[in-house]
Amino acid sequence: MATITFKINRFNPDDERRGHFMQKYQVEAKKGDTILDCLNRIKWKQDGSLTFRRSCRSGICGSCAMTIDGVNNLACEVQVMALKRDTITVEPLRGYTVIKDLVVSLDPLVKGMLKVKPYMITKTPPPTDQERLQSPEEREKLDGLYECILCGSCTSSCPSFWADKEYIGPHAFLKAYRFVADTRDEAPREHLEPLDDKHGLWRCHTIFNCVEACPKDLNPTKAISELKKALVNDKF
Amino acid sequence: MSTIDPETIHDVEGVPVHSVHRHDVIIVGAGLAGMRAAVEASDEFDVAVLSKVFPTRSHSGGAQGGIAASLANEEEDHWEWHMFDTVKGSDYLGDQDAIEIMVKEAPVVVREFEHYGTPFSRTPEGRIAQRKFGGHTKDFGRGGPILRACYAADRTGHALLHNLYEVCIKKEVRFYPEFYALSLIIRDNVCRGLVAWDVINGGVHVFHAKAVMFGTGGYGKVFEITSNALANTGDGLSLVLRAGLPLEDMEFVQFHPTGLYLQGILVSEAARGEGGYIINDKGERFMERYAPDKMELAPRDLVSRSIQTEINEGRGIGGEAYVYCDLRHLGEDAIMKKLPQIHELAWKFLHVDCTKEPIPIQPTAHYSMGGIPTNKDAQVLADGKERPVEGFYAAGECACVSVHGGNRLGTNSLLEASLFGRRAGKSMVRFLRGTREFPELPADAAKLAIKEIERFLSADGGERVADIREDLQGKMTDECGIFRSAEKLEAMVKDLGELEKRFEKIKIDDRSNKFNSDLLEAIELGHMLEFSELIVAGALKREESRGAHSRTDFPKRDDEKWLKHTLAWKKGDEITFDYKPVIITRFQPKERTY
Amino acid sequence: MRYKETVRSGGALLWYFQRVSGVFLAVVLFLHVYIIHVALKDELTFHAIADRVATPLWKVIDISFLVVALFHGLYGAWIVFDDYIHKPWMRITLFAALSIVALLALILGILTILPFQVGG
Amino acid sequence: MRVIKHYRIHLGTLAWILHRLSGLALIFYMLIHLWVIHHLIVGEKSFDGVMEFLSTPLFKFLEIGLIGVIMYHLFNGLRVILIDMGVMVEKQKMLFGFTVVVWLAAWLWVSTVMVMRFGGLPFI
Repeated sequence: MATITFKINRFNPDDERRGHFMQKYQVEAKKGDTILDCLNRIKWKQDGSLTFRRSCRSGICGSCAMTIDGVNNLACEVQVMALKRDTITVEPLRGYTVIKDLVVSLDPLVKGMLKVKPYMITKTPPPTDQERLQSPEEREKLDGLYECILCGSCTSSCPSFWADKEYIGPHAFLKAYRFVADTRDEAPREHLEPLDDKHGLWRCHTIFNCVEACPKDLNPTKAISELKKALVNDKF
Repeated sequence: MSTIDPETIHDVEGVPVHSVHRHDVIIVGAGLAGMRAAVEASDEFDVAVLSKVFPTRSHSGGAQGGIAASLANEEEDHWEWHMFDTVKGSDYLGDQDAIEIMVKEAPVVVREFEHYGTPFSRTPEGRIAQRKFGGHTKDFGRGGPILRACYAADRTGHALLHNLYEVCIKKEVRFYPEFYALSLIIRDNVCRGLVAWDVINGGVHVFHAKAVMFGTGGYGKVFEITSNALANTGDGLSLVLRAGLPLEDMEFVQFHPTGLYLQGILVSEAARGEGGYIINDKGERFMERYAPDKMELAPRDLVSRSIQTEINEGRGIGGEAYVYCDLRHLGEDAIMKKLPQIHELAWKFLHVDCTKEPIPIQPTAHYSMGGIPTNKDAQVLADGKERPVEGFYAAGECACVSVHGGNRLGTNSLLEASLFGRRAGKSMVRFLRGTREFPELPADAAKLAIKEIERFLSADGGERVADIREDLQGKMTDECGIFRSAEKLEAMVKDLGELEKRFEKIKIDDRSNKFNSDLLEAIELGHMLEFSELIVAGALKREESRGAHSRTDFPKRDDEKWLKHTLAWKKGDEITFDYKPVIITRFQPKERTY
Repeated sequence: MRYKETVRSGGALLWYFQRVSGVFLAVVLFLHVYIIHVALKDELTFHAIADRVATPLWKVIDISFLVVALFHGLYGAWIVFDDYIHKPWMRITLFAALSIVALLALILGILTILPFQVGG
Repeated sequence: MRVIKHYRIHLGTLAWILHRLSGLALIFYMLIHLWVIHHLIVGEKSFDGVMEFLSTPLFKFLEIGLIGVIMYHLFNGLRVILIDMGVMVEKQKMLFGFTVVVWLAAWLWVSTVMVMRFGGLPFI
């Protein structure tokens, strides 16, 4: 057991005048406790008005992405003891509009994703009473792409997004490449073309913040470099 | 589309006109069932999906192991075999006509997902790969475990859920993310829409529809150790109850054998499907005492009871309330390739490297077999038996068709959700083709919902919502958990009465309208207390052990008296019961051994 | 059709050229430094340079060096401004300023290199 | 209203910021360089005069810094190109470390050569 001080960014939309401020809470944490466990404990035992999103608490739903000690991560996946700190700072994801406390608006995330036509496009009808064939090797190309949980950590960590709120964002690039790389998708250009945009791929400056932030250890930068190659090849 | 012309609509008292929305179909819940139905209905009609969380946060995404279908991609398989396994798994409480539909249509549904783009793992021939899963066998149980569960690594639910979201985007389904359903509008047996709370901005909204569908998920959150998400509070069930409709077989709650110790987070059955062992403090693979043939791959209820028995008899690891799930003999390569997520979960939540150490596990509340009684076309039944409510549908974990009976087989859940979601979609389309007009919207439609919100927002007693909830969860686990008895259940009835009294005196800290999760937790607790009564009362009535329902005072199955479904209503504080027979077509009840 | 697509480009070719020009500059810069500081033994007098610049080959190399460097540098600067400047009038002003600087520098550079004649 | 601006600076961020700053610095240098050599057309006397002025120790010192800046921009630019080509995207930290080593080694080597052979001569 150890007493941990949580410094949490508070913001109440009904009290705009007060704006954002940091509030401190003391929590007794034991080995095995995650940040989410501690936040729940604060909400349930100390201050019911503390607001954050959470659901599955097993790192698959993507609700509880937030900035923990300056890095984006899922609160449910970070072990308090692993941080080895007495004071832990928790803030809402950077770059998004804060709705309340640790809750941010996900509109830019959805908007970016919608731009890349995030669904499989086929022209020929699928075989009846059968699946399309795809070899294990072809399927392997999708590993590291389809696992995205849309938590928003990557885009929120990206300096290009901080600078340009209309930036499509690494999560959407990953999504786009998930379909470009899929042998079953018959219109890769339809996913590629929206990326060749003022707010698109070329604003990626290979900073790797998205890679460092991704709680699922995916590599949007790798997808981006593949997309860049594909787009440039398309121009010649 | 969403906001309607004030001229054409009656005012709803207390709700501004711009907060009244009109869609042909309103679906509550953006999990597999809800979104699959949306995909089906959106070609012809205007569909809107409401969800208390962002669509891809739905708990369908937590499913790991697979979706069952007798594709026979890996070895010989027939839908009849699948049907037998499901019937047997249900401890003969499943309705066989519905099960037959499910297992027959399963290959169609799975292939459709493939056509939509789900990244299934593949066989060397390029077909959808399949793996073993508990309770799925060859040749009507005479053969060994069968490769039937279609999978995408161990992220099958995630892959299907995101794929459906993508298809919904393609079909331009309208989403209302973070809208929380407060009440149904059902008058004269016609469902006319529902009332919901806008979580982000606050405010009561009225949704006026020709058809409403519930895909609101299960109620595992009433238990302390559970694999369920924090959002799985079974809200849909008590909304149905409050609308004067019955719930079916609520006493059947599945406990999954392998939850991470204390966290309850699910370690997929795939771990055992791929060959993992379960061992006790003495290092024994104790399943050989309980299910000598199927060992670890026996159905969930049996394995859970076996583990709990080992723990109760002091053979948990170091006497504690857990045993080990050992994967080490599979080798690092196989673990990392076939079970990467299990490796990740064990590492992130327990700091255990399952290639080098065994994983501490304990049974965890996992799936609710019971729910809203529906027929094979996903229509909600007003009397629980035959008469449907016009324009009201339900599918997925919240519904009870019943295909799972007393115990669900692994990988049948994703199948049920998507297959009956699809059927709900089709049946709504049929209904809407014949219906031109929107049913009339009563002026006081939102009255109860507004009252509820006002009551909680001004609650200033002394009880914390979380304290009551924790007591409820703890007591439900102890007194209405894996092993039940009349004595424990009667104690639970009393406890529930006390908890409800405490619930009258709650306080909430957050009084604002915007993103008030304090308010939502209070409403959710109200729901949980309400349907928990039915779980306990149903369990007390059912004097037998069947499937997941295990009475220590009635350890045997009693087909004479209890081969029937429980239907329960709540009128005021009274719970009334009725029963309906199980539909048996192909397979007569037999003793269930593995 | 292809023409149209290229015109619609949101920067693919510019992005690509920024990479190619970068590599080109790395090579030419090396040459530039090597010739001036190693081959010329650092006798950086007027005559030494004038002799070199007078040959047509060096004129071509130096002018392309100048053009590519200006492009690479000023387009690079524009990428930076593009990230942070969002007000349309400021963007236009900055873009104009960068263009004028580029043009002036280009004229100055070419005027410096061109007049030298072999034997002059 | 305070806007959330905190974020930890990872290696990649550092590399990127330095790339931008060095790039902007090099533009200034390039313009000055153009102005300096334009003295060639003014005349022999003018040019040699400027060259003499630029041979002072202060400029020699600045020159070594300049070489460092140029080389950082050059090698980091090559690193970015490699990443864009898909080389070592999954081992970006290693690549970054590699880049820093090459950059420092090259800088040290050229500076040493300059100081040893010529006592540092201006080429501004």
